[in-house]
Amino acid sequence: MSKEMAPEHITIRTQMRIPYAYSAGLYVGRFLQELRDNEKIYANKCPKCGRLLLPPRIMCGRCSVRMGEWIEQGHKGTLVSFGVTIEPQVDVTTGENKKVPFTTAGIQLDGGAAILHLLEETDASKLRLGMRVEAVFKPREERQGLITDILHFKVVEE
Amino acid sequence: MARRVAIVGIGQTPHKSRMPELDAGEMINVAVRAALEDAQLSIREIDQVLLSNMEHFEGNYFVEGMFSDSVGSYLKPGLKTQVMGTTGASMVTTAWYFVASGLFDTVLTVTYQKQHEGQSGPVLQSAAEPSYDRVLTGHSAMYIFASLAQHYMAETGCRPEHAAMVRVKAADNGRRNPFAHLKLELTVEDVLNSRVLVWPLRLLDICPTSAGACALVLASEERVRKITNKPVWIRDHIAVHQEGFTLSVMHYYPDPFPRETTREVASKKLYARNGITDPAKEIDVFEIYEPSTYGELQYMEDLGICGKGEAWKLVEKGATTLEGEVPMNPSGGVLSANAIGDCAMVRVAEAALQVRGDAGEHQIARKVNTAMAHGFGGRGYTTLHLLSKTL
Amino acid sequence: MVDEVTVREPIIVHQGFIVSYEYAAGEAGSRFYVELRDKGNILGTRCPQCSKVYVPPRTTCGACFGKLDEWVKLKAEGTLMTYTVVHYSLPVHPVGTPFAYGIIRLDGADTGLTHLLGEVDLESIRIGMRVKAVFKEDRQGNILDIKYFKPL
Amino acid sequence: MTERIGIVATVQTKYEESKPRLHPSELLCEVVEEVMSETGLTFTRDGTGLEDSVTCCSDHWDGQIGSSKNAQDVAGGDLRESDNVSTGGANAFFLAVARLLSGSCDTILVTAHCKESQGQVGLIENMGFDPIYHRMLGLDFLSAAALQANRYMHKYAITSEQCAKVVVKNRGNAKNNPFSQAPLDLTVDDVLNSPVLAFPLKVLEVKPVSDGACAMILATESRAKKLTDKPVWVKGIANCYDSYYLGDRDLADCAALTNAAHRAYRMAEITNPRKEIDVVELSEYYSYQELLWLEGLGFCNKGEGGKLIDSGVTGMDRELPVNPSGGLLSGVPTMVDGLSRIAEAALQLKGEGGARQISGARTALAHSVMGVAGQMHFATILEK
Repeated sequence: MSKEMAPEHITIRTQMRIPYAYSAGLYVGRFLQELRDNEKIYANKCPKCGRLLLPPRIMCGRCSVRMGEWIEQGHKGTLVSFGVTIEPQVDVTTGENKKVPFTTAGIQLDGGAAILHLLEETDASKLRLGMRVEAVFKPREERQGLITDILHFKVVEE
Repeated sequence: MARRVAIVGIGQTPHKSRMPELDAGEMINVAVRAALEDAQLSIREIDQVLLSNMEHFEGNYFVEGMFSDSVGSYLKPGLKTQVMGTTGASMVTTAWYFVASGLFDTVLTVTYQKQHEGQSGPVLQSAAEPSYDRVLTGHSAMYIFASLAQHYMAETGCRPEHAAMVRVKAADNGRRNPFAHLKLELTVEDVLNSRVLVWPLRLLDICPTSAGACALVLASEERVRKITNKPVWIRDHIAVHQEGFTLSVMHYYPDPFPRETTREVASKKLYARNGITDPAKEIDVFEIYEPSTYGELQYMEDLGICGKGEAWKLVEKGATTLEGEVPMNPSGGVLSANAIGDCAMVRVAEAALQVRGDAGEHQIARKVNTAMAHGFGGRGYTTLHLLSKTL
Repeated sequence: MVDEVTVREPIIVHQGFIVSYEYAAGEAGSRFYVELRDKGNILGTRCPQCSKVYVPPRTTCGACFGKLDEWVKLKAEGTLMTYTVVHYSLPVHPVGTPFAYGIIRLDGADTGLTHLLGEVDLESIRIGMRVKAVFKEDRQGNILDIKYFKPL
Repeated sequence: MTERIGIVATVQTKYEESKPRLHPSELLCEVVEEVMSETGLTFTRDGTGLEDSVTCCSDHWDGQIGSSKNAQDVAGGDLRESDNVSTGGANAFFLAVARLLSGSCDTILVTAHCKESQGQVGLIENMGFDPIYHRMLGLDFLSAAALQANRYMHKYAITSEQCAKVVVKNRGNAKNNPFSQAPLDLTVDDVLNSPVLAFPLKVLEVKPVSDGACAMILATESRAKKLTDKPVWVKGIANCYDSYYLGDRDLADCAALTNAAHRAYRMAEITNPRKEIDVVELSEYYSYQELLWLEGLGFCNKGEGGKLIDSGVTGMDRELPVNPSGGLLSGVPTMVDGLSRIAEAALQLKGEGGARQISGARTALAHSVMGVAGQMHFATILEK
C-alpha cells in the first residue's frame, strides 16, 4: 500500500461514567463522622506493634490483629514530605480538570499518626521539610463527613 | 517436588506511545505469534492460555474473554491475575505454578496495555481509598516518586545529575532495543533542563506511557527437551506483597513506622535459598522495574546489589552500562517503555533474552548465565525471578 | 463482629468513577467502518481453512488461529437468530425503552452480528424473520452508523 | 492428579442485598477470622503457619484499581505471597490448587469478596462488551443472557414454565440455607407473572444484586488430615473459554462447559456423571442457565434440560439434587459465586449441610461461570 493510500485509522470514543456508593465502613465511617461533628482527627492503635494508623481501620496488616484504641491526633503536625502538582490533571471522580497547582503533603501529626492531605502553600520554594502545619476545617454547615471537611493544612510559625 | 520449568518462547511487540493501526486484540496477537514462532510451536500445542492487563487503563472488563480469539484461548483453559504493576510478573509466576504442578505441560502467558487509549492519570488516582483520600490525591504515582527522590538525595548525597546519568544510560540502551518505546539521544543537561512535573521530578526523570504486549511460553522439563536447545530455566521466583488500606501512609517517605522494604525482604529470602552472597557478582545482569530514575538507584540498594548510598556512585563510574561490571536494564528499562500491564513481564522477557544471548544490539558484553528480573507495583509489591542458562 | 465501633448511620461516599476512552478500531475495524461510513457496505473476513465468513470482521480466526486477510462484502439482509425486548433503561442505551436487540446472520456470513431492531412491532418479532439493515444518513464510523435492522 | 489436595474449612457471610455499614475489607475480615479460628491457623513468617493466599476481587466491581488492597490487609498479604485473581473465586481456587501441587506451600487461604450494591450492575457489565462493535449498543449481561435464553428455548422447545420451575426450586431450597439472601415460597405462576426485564427473562428469573464474601483453607493431603478429620478432596478441576462475540457461537449450546466438564471428569475418573455424582452446586445467574448448564455438564442430552426439571430429579430428596443451597438465584454476588458453590459442595460432603444436607453425599460437582452469556466455565469434582 503506497503512502498516500495509507489506511485511515478509525477510533471509537466512549466514556465510562459509573456512580458508585462506596461504604466508608465502620472505621473510616466513624472517622469521617468525628471530622464532621467534632472537628476531631482520630487514628487507631495496633495493640501489638503500637503503630498509629490513619485513617483508622479494622486490622493491622502487619500483625494481622484487630486494631485497638482510638487516639485523637490534634490539629497540628510537622511536614515530612510534599509534592506540588503543576501539570493540569483530570479528577477521576468528576471527569473535569482539578484546579492546579495543589500541594499534596505527608504530615506527621502531634498525636503520632501521619496523614496525607493538602497544603495551602503551593510555591515549593517556600516549603521546607520539618515546617509546622495546622489543619483548617471548613465551617460546620459546609462539612459533609468527607476528608475534604478539612480544607487544607496551613504553615504556622511556632 | 516441583517439576522444573523453563521459558521456551519469547515474544514482544515494539512499544510505542500510540498504536492506532492495531486494536488491543490485534496487538496481543502480534506478541503471541512472535512467542509461538520463537518456540517453534503452534497454538494447538499450548495447553493453557493466560491473558491479563490492568483493566481500567482501557476500561475493558474481563479482557481475557474479550480477546480470546486473538490470544488463542478458544476452547482452552486459562485465567487472569490482577495485582497492579506486578501483574506481568504475577502472570509469569502463575504460568510457572500451572506447569510445576503437573496440571499443564505448555502454557502461554500474555500481558499487554494500550495506556493512551484511556487516561492514565485519573486511573492511577483511583488506586487511593475512595471513601477517604481519593479526592485529595493528585496522580499519586508521580507524588510517590517525588517523595522517594527527595529522601534518596537527602540520605545519600545523590544529586539530580546522577539521576540524569541513569536516564542517559536508559536512553543509550533503549536506542539499541527494537522493542523499546523511546529512542532518544540524551545528555545529562537535556534531562536537567526538562520541565518539572512534581518537584524534584522532571519530565525525563519518569517513565513514558506506552502501548505494547509481551508473551512467554513456559514448558515442563520433559517438554523443554523437544522444543528448544536454548531453554531459560526459572531457577526461583518470589513475590512479597504488602498491606496498604490506603495510599497515603503507605507510600510517602519516610514511612513513619519504618521497616525493611518488600524489596529487601524478597531479595534476602531469594538470595539465601539460592546460595547467593554477592548478587552483583553472581548475577550477571538485572532488569529492574524502575518507573523513575531515582527509583532505579533506590531499588538497586534495596535489592542488595550495592551498599546504601552506593548506587549513584556506580552509575557515575558507568558500571551499570552494557559494558559495565553491574549491567542494569540493558533493555532501556521502564524509563524507555512503560505499558504498565506488561512491564513486569517484559523485565522477565528481557532478562531471558540476555541469558539466551539473543538480545542482539543490547546484549551485554559480559557472559550471562544468571539474570534477575524485578517487578514493582501496587502498595510497594515486589516480585523477583531468577533465571539461568543451566539447571 | 465489629461491635465496639458504633457508627450512627452508615457513611456512604457517593462518588463517580469517570474515565474517557478512545479506542483504535485497528486493522479490521478501521476497514469495516470506513466501508460502512463511506459506502454503506458491511464487510466480513473469510477464513479459507475453516471456510467461515466472520461478521464483525477480524484478522485472526478464533477456531484455527489462522491469519485472515480475505475480505467479503455481505448483503445488508439476513435472518434473525435470536432477539430480546428490553424493558428497563440504562444511561448507556442508545434508544429509549422498550426496544429490541437481535443477532442477525447476514446472507453470506457464518456468524451473527448483534444490533438493534427497529421499525417493528415489538410483539411481532420472531426468530427466523428476514431483516434488513437501515443506515443512518450522516455516518460517523461507528456501529450506530447502522440505525437498526427492520423486517423485510 | 498426582497428589490429593484437601479443602479443610469453608466460611461464608450471609449474603445480603446490601451491606452498607461494612467496607469491603471489613466484610472479608469476618470470614477470614472465622476460617482461621476454625482451623487454629495463624499468619506467620517463619514457615510454621499460613503464609500463602489467593484473593479474588474485581477492580470494576470494587470501583478502583488495585482493589486487591481491600483483601491484602485482612487476608495476611503483608510480607507474604498473596495473589489476586479477577476471574471469579472458583478460578482463584484453581490457582491455589496449582500452588499446592507445585510444592511451593502446604496450606493456602482462598478468599473472594464483592459488593455489587456499591456499583451499577448494568453499567459495569456494559464495560465487559468490546468497545469496537458492542459497547455503544448499550448491551449488558442481562440483555445478552436474554438473547441466549430466547435462542435456547426456541431451538430445544424449552418452556418458560420449565425455566420458572428452576426459580421455584432454588428459592425454595434457600429456606434451608442460613447464608442465603432471599429464600421465597413461589409458584410457577408467581415467576411467570413477575414483570419482564428483557424478554424472555422476568424479574424473578434474574439473580438479585448481592453483597457477600467467602473464605476457604486448602492444604496438601498430609497437612489436611492434621487440620481436620473431615477433609474434602479435589479429584478433578478444569476451566475453559468459549469464543467471545455473541454471534460467533450458537448460544443454545455451551461447548466451553462441556470441554471443562470432560477434563474434570477425566481427572476424577468419572465416566457416568449422572450416576457417580451425588450433588451439584452450579452458578445459575438466570433461570434458563441451570437447564442449559446441566446439559453442558452431561447430566442429560442436549435440549433435554426442560425434561430434567420436569422429572423432578433435581429436587432436594431425589437422585440428582441441584443447588440445595438455593443457588445464585437466591442471591450470591459475582466473584464470590464460584467459591460459594465449592464451599456448599464441600459442606455437603462434610455432612455439615444442616437442613439442606443431602444424605450420603460422597461425590459433588461445583461449577462457576464468567463473562458474556457464559463465555468461560469452571468445573471441579470433590469427594469425601
